[in-house]
Amino acid sequence: MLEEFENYRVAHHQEAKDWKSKTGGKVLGTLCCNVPEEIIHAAGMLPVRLLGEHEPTTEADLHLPTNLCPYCKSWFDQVLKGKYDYLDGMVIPNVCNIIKASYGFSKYLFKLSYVHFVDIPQSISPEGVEFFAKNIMDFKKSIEDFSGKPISDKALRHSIDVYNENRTLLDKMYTLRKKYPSVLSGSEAQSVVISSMLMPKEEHNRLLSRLIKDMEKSDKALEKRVSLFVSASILDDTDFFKLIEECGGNVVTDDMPMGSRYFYGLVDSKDEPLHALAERYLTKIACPRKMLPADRLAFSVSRMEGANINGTIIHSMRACDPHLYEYPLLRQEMEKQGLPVLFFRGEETATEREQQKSDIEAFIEMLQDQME
Amino acid sequence: MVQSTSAKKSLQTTLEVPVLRRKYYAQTLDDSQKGKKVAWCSNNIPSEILDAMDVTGVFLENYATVIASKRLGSGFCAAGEKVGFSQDVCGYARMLMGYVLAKNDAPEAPYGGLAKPDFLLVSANSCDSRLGWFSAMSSVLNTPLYVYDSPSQPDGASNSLVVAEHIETELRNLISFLEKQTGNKFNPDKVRRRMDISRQTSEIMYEISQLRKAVPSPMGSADMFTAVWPSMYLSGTKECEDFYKRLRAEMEERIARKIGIVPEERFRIMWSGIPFWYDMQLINYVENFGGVVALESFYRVRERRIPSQHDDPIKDMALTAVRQHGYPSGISGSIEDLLEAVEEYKINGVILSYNPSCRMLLISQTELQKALEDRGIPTLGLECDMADERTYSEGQVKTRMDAFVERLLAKNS
Amino acid sequence: MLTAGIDVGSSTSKAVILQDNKILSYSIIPTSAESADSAQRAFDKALDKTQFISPDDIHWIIATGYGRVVVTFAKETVTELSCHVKGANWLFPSVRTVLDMGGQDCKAIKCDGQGRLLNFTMNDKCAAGTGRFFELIAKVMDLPLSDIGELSLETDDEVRMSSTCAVFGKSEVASLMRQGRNKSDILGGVHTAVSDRIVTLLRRVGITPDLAITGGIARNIGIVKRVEKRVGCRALIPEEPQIIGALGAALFARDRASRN
Amino acid sequence: MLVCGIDVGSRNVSTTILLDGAILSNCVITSSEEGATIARKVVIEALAKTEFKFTDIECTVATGCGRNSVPFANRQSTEVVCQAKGAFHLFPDARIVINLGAESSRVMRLNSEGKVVAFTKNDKCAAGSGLFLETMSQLLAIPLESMGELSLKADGCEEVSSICAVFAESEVISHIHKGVPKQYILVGIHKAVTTKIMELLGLVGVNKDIILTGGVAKNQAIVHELEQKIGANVFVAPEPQIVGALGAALIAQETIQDRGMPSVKRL
Repeated sequence: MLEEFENYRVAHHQEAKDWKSKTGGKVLGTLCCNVPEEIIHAAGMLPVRLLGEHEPTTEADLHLPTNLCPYCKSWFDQVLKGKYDYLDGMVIPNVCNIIKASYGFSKYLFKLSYVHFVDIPQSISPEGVEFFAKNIMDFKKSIEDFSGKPISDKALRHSIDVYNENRTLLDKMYTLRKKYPSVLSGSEAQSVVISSMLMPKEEHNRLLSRLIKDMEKSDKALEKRVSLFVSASILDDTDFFKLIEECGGNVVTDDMPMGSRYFYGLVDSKDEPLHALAERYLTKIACPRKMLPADRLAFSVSRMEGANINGTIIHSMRACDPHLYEYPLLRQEMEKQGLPVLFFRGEETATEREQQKSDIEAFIEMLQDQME
Repeated sequence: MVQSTSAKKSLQTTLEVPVLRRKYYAQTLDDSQKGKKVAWCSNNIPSEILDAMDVTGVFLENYATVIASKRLGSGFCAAGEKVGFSQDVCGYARMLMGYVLAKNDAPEAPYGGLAKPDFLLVSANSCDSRLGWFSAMSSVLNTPLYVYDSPSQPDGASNSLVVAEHIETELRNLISFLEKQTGNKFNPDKVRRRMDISRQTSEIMYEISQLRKAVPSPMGSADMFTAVWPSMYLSGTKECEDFYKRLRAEMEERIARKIGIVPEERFRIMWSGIPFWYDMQLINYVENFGGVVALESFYRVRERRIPSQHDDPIKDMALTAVRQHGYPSGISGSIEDLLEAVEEYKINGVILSYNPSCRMLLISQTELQKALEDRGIPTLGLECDMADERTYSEGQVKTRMDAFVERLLAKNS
Repeated sequence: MLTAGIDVGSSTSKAVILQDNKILSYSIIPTSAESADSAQRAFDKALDKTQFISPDDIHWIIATGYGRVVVTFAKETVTELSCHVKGANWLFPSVRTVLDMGGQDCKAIKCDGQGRLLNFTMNDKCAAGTGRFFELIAKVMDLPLSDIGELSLETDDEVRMSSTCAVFGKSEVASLMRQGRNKSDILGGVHTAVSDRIVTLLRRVGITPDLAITGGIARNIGIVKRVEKRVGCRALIPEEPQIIGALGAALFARDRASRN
Repeated sequence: MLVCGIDVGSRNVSTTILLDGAILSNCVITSSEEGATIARKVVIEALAKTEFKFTDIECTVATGCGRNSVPFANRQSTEVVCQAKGAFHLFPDARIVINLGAESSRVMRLNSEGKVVAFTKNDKCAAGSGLFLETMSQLLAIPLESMGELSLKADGCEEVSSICAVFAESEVISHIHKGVPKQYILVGIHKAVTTKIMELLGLVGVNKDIILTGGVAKNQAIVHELEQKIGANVFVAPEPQIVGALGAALIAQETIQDRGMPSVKRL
């Protein structure tokens, strides 16, 4: 069951190519969880999230300076090397300085027939929602021009339903594993979430419903491992969570763009679709670029409810501005909650895991020692 | 102890700026004592509105450059890093967080420190870091924060009418926020008066920009990095306008009499990015070889301000904001812009600062450098933080500068 | 006409004595903490080797390298970047790109047919991929510096280095040793990591053949082979790669002297 | 009951043998040999001074970055826990333990029972580690052991501001060129290192009752600078290099007491 998600995640380049040849549809690359994917879905295209690959970059270094977000450099490198040649276009949201700038770079350096920029307001307010709704309308128009077909209201409402179903299911999976961590490990859950960003949603919903049924039936044995909360900027594969598991811990819930931030909060299906999308994508995604620290911290605490957490690991990608400013505050807040904190500044290299391992081991040993 | 780090200036008018600046900071402290509300602001918060609301604005990025130029940056940065602000984050932000959090272990703050803020105002239009920085600061100080959202979008990605509308709304919200905080009523006439002066000043700034094309250079970056200060922080005042009138006059005189920065101008350099505030004499360094840093990527005024179109000054302000935010517009726009400047200002070589803590500017530098080299324009990349002098190695930087000059001279010979 | 070039680098000081178009003698000595003194000693040693030339016979002296400003007996200074291409291009007139790795920096330099500096890039603010890095590694592995390049090629199971810091790289190597990893495998990893950085530098400046490698690193066959493979062209290696900077300085001195 | 703790660090391997809870013997060896070989060697050397032999040891716990390479260890424990345990044993009032090793610096905060509640470690750059001091010692041609003392005698300071350890070298060289007295530079070096340590302390929270362990703790200038910056006394463990091994030995003893039998695997 789980292998189906995992296999898809690992072979995502090939899977996307297969989807294309099977359906004749277009594949659009997206970044971060702020792109209203329903628009792409409603136009019959497949949105796929760009992932880093933890290999040394070579081509990107000729165009970008050294001290930049390694995740961005990695997908950039892959595009330049042709690994993303199957993309018909990209949709780039305004989520940080680097991704915003990558819009210009994508138009300048990549051979893509379609690149669209979705601006996102920096303050969560009714005015922000109004502005964002207008941007989404522009986005919809632009997709319609690209595909040559209008997106009907019905199609959009249907896509919203499909996405809401996926969100509901993922949320259910999280609730179950928070309560009974032994039924699904952190890395397994992450594999499911990441594959949702790559797979056609209907297919993902089908597999996920089955997984949840299995989870409900499975043996809810008491978890003996140290339970951790992870707050991260970008963790685009499951290696880090696996490392934690190797060291005797388990991630039972998280706050990260490639985790719970992807599916948290539904789109109001009764509302006018564009406004409803704006409302959900602006106000429900707890991204530090637009949400103030107090609200972010409240969100993190709410994510931990119902889980018996022993400690927190904060993982920020190197040079990731939104998260690095927040880290000292988040650390303080977690410690106030009685949760010890371990912090990493990630490099997105395959080899850094070795160094991280010794810290994670120490952290888990420390938590076990406290629990005794 | 602290040796002078400021650049050697060539123009008399520029020398007025340190006096103006000192006066301004003394004024903010005085205002605060008298009970005027103090706002700590990021750049891009319109001072015309602050003035109309009788609010004293203190601009933190500017204060950061003051700290850095006194070589106190590393001390305050260390205080910020101590609570966990990574060396990756903006040098200005780390310093000011350090200033806020430091107890007795930080250096003495310049100008007797800053007036205590009643609230914070941030505009993060072109730089997300500001939002992270100000919201962290607002948490630490437990002070209200208003986020003025004024989007800037790359390369025609935007619907400028929609953006202007949004900015207008945001400006009105800013005003209501200030009304609530201060209890003062907004006075549109006051804003209009200041905007008129601002507009006239920017006309003069535009002319100054044009005058800088003259050979030999009538004013280099050593002066401009200082001379730009009034336009950023005294915008819309008579004092500011008069300053630039005097500056323009001095430049015109220098042009008429063919007085350059160096006796015999051999080559002209452009500085791309933020300078290294703790060693501004680096800008003068090329003068030893008959060169002059004649232009910087930042403060070239590309066009006149659009004339007043509405009775409502806020509408005008929003429209101006959309126009201004158009620069630089994505990578291809930046390249065009740079090449155009090189041409117009007869630039022989470009120094690009690779500022590791300012990703917003950093990200384009490699591609800009490549584009310049592809067109045969010599470049030099220097990787140093703008504020944190710990990233600076004088010997290394000077060797690279020397080699760059050798290259330029070999090319011209 | 007799001219001299003095190159005061961070780890070695070099002197070259040139008679018109011929190298008369040269010297290489370690740079001590007192580098003015090192410059003098390098110069003296080169003079001694000629057996008949006294300092007064030298028409023009140019100093280069990291410590160039402390060479009080030099008439003027030129940066090592200009000197390296000058020297390399004189030795191999076909050279258009020079890779030089010194103690604390690594540079990729481009020149024209006359050996004039056209463009250059240098390593970022990090010492990984410098000569110093290799010294540290050789020391921790208890191997002569001259052996590590050769050894690095005798591996088919390279380790992957994770540290980007020269000093930490050293301790990473120490811990790999303690884990009992084969020395060649470790060295293979180290050399590959450094070669990757070098190739990026070269590609940033643009590689125009022919390529010459100068500085101590040119003696490291492990780096030379890997760089050649990655950039796809053969590298020209001077017989005495460490004196190219000093040679270039002496050539500049000759040019200046004949002009005056 | 005879138990053994071994700390296989990046530079030194140290051991502590406890006999019925009291320290019987210690030994520290500097070597780059393989962990397995050197671990046995250090224990045998420590035992040579006593009447016991290798096989008398009932339980061995290994710590340090090479802890997994000790084949005869009954279990492993991380440096964080062992350093804290060792320090708490020596100073029952300890609340902050600063461990300054060759390649990494750690700061641990303990609760009143001696359990670690928070810890942090230096980042991926070498400034602020023992390696940095070592590099500087070579550069200035001043033995590592006398750096602290010389620095304390200085009546001036020359800042060393570079963040990168290797580039700090060139900064130091240029100070030397300018004729700055070496002891002034030493003061600057020590200030630079302690500034880094203070950053770590800032994250964990500075308390009183601070214990210093690890080889660098022998450097009096570091201790002095730290006391100046913290504004409180800092206590140095009597033999700072064996604190980790002592902690490991204490865990070995607890293991036997708790379970009656040494357990083979951790977790």
